[in-house]
Amino acid sequence: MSLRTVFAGLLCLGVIIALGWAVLERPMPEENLPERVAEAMPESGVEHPITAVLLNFRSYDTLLEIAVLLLAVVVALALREAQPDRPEQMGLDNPLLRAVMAWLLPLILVVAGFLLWAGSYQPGGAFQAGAVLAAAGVLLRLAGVTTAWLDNATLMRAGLALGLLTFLGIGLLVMLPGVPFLTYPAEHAGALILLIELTLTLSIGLTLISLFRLTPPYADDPDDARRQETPKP
Amino acid sequence: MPWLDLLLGFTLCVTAGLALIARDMFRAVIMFIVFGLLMAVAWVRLQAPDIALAEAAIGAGLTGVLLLDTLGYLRRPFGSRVDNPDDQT
Amino acid sequence: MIGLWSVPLLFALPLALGILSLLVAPAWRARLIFIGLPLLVAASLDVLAGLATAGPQVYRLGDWIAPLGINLVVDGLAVGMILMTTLVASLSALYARVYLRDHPPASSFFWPLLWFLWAGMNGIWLAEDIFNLYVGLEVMGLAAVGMVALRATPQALAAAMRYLLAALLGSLAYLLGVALLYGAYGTLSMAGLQEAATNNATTQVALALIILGLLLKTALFPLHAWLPPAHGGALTPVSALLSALVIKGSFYILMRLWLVLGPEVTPELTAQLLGVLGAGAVFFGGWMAWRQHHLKQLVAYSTVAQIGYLFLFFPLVTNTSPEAARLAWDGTLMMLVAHALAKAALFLSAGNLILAVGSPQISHLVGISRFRPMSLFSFGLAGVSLMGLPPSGGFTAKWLLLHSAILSGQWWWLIVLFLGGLLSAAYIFKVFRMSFREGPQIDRSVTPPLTLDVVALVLAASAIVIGLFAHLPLHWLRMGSMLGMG
Amino acid sequence: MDWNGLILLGVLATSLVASGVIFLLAESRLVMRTVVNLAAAVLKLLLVGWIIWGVYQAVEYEFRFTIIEGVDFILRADALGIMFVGLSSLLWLFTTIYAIGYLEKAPNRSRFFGFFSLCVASTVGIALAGNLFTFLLFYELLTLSTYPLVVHRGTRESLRAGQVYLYFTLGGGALLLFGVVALHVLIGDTEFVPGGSLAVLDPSLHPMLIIIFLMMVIGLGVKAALFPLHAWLPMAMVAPAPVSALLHAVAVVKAGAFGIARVVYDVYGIEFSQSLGLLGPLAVAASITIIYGSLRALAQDDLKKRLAFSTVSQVSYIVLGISLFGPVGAVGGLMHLLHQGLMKITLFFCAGNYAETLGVHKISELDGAGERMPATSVAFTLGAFGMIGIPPMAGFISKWYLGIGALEAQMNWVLGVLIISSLLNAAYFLPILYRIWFRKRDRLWCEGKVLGRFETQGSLLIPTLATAAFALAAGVLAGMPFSPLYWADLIVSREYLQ
Amino acid sequence: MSGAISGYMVFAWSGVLLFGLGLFGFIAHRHLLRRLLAFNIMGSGAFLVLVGLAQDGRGVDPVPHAMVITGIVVAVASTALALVVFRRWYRASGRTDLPEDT
Repeated sequence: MSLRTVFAGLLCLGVIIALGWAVLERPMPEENLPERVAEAMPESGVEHPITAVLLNFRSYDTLLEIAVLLLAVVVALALREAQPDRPEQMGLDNPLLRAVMAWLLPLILVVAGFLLWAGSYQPGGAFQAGAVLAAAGVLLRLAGVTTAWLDNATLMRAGLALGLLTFLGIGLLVMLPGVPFLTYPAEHAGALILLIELTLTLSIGLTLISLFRLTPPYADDPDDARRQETPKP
Repeated sequence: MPWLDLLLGFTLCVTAGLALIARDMFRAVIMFIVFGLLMAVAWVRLQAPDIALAEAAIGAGLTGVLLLDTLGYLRRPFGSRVDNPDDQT
Repeated sequence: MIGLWSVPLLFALPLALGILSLLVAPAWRARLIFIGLPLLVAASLDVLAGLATAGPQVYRLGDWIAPLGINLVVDGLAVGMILMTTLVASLSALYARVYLRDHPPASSFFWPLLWFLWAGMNGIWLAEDIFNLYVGLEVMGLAAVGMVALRATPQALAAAMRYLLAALLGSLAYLLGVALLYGAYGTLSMAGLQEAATNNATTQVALALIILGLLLKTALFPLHAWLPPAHGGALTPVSALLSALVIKGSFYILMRLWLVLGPEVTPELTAQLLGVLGAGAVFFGGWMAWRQHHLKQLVAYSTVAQIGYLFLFFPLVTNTSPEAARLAWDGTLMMLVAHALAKAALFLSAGNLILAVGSPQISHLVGISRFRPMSLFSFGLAGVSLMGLPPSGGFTAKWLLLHSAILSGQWWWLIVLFLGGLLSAAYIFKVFRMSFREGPQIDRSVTPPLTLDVVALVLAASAIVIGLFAHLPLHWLRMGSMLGMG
Repeated sequence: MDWNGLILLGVLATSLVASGVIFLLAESRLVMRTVVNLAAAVLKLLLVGWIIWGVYQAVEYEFRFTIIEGVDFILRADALGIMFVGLSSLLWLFTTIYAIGYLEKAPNRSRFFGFFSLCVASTVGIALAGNLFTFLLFYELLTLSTYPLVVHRGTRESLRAGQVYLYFTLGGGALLLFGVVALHVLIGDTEFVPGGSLAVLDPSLHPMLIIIFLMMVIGLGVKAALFPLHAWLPMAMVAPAPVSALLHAVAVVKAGAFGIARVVYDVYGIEFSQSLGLLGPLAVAASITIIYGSLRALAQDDLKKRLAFSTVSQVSYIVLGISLFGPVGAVGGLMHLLHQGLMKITLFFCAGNYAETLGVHKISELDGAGERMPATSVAFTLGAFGMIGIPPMAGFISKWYLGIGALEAQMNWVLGVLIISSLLNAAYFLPILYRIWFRKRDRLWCEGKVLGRFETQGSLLIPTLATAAFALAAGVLAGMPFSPLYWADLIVSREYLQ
Repeated sequence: MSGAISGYMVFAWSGVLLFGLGLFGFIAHRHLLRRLLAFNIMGSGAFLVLVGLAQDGRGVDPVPHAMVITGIVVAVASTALALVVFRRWYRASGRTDLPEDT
């Protein structure tokens, strides 16, 4: 047992005790936020309260959250450019997997679409749909399917940007009548949210795929990792 | 008493503990993925199916895949050097 | 509504530019500042004008009332921080445009990161919602980590990793505190919390978690270990941004929450403890700075030390007279702004000196005063403010803090301010001694582009000038402040 | 904003702007730099002359603006302040001329003259400061701007001296800051008003006021080189001669003494200080320094070091005069501020001339210098006579007034101090004069500078003679209007009649 | 406090334990992947506390649900970023932990 472990143990114990105390002594809130959400639902443009919170009441959080996702991609891109990878030789190249993929892929896309559309009245939404899209991308990579459009940096980046740009654009556009940022007019709220979700799904999916693809594929010998000129997009 | 929830909570803690103390890194990641899936069940019990979906897809699925992929990266031969053994603390 | 467009522009514009800079060719990334900077400056000034004419405002995003929706608070404090950010970040951006020309193309990713960082910071300054603050902290924190990693050298990667771990741990602790507060009071809005929060175990534990998380992010001694490698090892404009602005983000949240929860909830013991940690930071950071051989590490440790002064805020506002509290408020904010300007100037001029001699070692600066007087002059002006010597923002801040300490009868903080000033003089003059020494007469000096020197000088000069013209800025900063003063 | 306020800013700006311009000038722009330097010095002198005339006619000059709530930046020309301004700007002109000659072909001149002007700006600011805050501002600025001058040569020794200088002055500055803040807490913005403003405070605060006084006097005593805070001054003599001359004979040490005068007269008030029992200890401290400095001076062989210890001793005459309760002593002390400045700068110029022309730094090497450099030696002799206090030199008048003042204040022992110190002054100056005039030259001088028409370069000789003439005139013409005596009288009459 | 513990509260308590366990792992381990695992477990703990505590005695509350979804996405982004930096660090240094780590 190192000193560090002992310290960690004591800290952990202390935190658990303190938290336990806090949970035990917790006062009941007087504010009833769920009620407020329920009251405001008719104006939100969607029927599913969580989607309403995520994309209407607290859509600003979501906006920043997409920025966090993009940030991870930016760092990955930056580091790849700073330490170029060797030409990629990825995938298992298994014919069976390829065959399965050919069937699986459309199915996954359908599921993603359903999740997205369902989000407005039942569980589901952009994040879940985006994650499913990403799963498809990961499978493609594992199957070694070369997808030209996934390697086309310009297109890829445009796809990454689309969601946040649309979100921002709509948020600013709705201000024209003189209302604050992100105030969707009640009659168009549903459509606008769907549009945002659609683009977000695509962007989130692409973001997650990029995060997976942008990590270095090989553990090179550092002495060998000489700077290679990568063709600029 | 909500026995089912208690059991689930207990299992969650055990899997988390296993993920943290597993000697083998691979096993740790697998335990983590199991933990993520159990979390999804917990979210269902908390009547939060949206989170359950997100947790399964992103928390367990994507994070797990990323971790596994990185693990594979570590296991590939590292030039002429010997791979760092996982240090155990 | 005042600031209808300018308030959201403050974060929407940097976000948009961050994305756009990913889409354009690398060579064009830097040029986006010519669109971004004027607009952001205009938006900041518009917000200031709104504050000056109409007083503090609440901006309702989506036109929802908090706690259902997210509100932004446009009070003096927020506007002050926004203006500070605009000034420092704009100048750092101008510096970076020239500085990064000679760096590998990968460093052009500095630009998207800069914009995201900017958006995150403006988001934090404006936030009124404690969960929104969490997301803002993440935007700012991850962008900052990315910037540290940009160099991609092993040292930079290790520093970035260490920074990332600290930032993640800090934000999780904060998030858990938020979870407890929401569980206890059912609201995320600061205004709601101010009304509802009472003194009980849950609040105290939540407060402790939030404090610990934010201390880790602010790098208060003894949780500072991640800061020197991250700030000292990054690209020069990155160091300036991180030291001048980013660490202030978490401090700002702490300051706001402390005042929101109010004297009923915030324990005096914790306040004193925070002050003691601040004192520890002043001494330890100053001592370590003095011991450094590497110029930028010295400046980074100076940040560790200067953070300590900010934490004197807590003992000086908790259960003290309104007058002492007002002086502490003024002094802390003055210190914050003056440090932002001076530290950015110090890092940038240190970068210029390093460019000139081609070495980061302080011992290689022998005789540099002959070749690069202007870089050294900026370094000196910024140093004056850090030492708290007049006339400078640092001095005015110190004056106010001293005043507050005497008035509240907490004379022990005087010793901190006294010794802290002498320690900072010791490390600043360490650099000067070297630069005045007449060494071997070899002209090794490279002349860096003029822009670099000018930007550093402007920042340093503003650190001085802010001390002389502090009246109006402090007046604005007090507007709508939560100390209940006019 | 009236013009009378702006003119004060103008006086500050002449040297501030000059400093900025000089920093930006390239090292090689010799002519331009000289022009800027001299023009600024002359302009400043003209402005100061204008103000002196105005102050004489009781015109109010004031400039103020608010820095933070409750703290104003105030410049104000009163009789005391303008006296110090007059001295500094007059001597700045001469020293600038001297420095231009002295530093010919030396490296880093841009830096030197930039900081030099900044020093003068700070000194003027100290003199014109209308409250303690403004005073403190310029007092610290003076520390900062003199450091580069002390370490100017960049040798190990000068860097060491610079470090000691910083330790002392920054520590002292911090103490002063505490004192000032504490006063500020007690009574708000402490403007300088004749008669002081603290007498109204509750008697229970008196112990506190005594502690504050102590802190401030220690803080100011560092620059005034009061024993035992004087150690930096002899070390700082490694700086080039003009620096020693202006800064360490005039600006820096006088800033300390001037500050003590301000605190005693215009913050505490002379009568209130007396009633708190602060003046006696101050007089003792000054007396100890006077004797100690003279004794140490005796032991020095290095000419500049001897002058430095002489400064330690002589500056305390000013402090002594301030601490003598009664108008005559005050006149003596304030007058000495001018007298000592004129005399000491002459002596330092002479020391610089010997060093530059003959390469002589030690007193033991000065044998026969009078023959080789008669004009310089005459100036030196005048200065030395003044220091000893031989009538009708300026020093005599100071000491005379101090003596009468001591009797008036019933501190007869001070008379003894004056006599002993005069004897000591004679003991360390007369041997030098003897060597200069009556010993035969016994060695070869390494002739440092090419000869001009005179015994040395004109730019070195003229300022020396000019200041010597001023020093002589101050004594001989003491009865005329606008002489130091006259002006000190004016100050004291305004100070004591409140 | 009611005598019987609700199902929601069970998860809040589990969250407390998970946060503590995760914290232990985060500090005790040196291997960066393990620390990231621990970070994710801590995060899950915090989310459970958030939702469990908010719903205990008051029923389903969509706001914390949305917050947790946001939190999960932020966590995955942070993990991914950390992995990118980690891989580069590993490639450059051959180490799986940070230097000078005590």
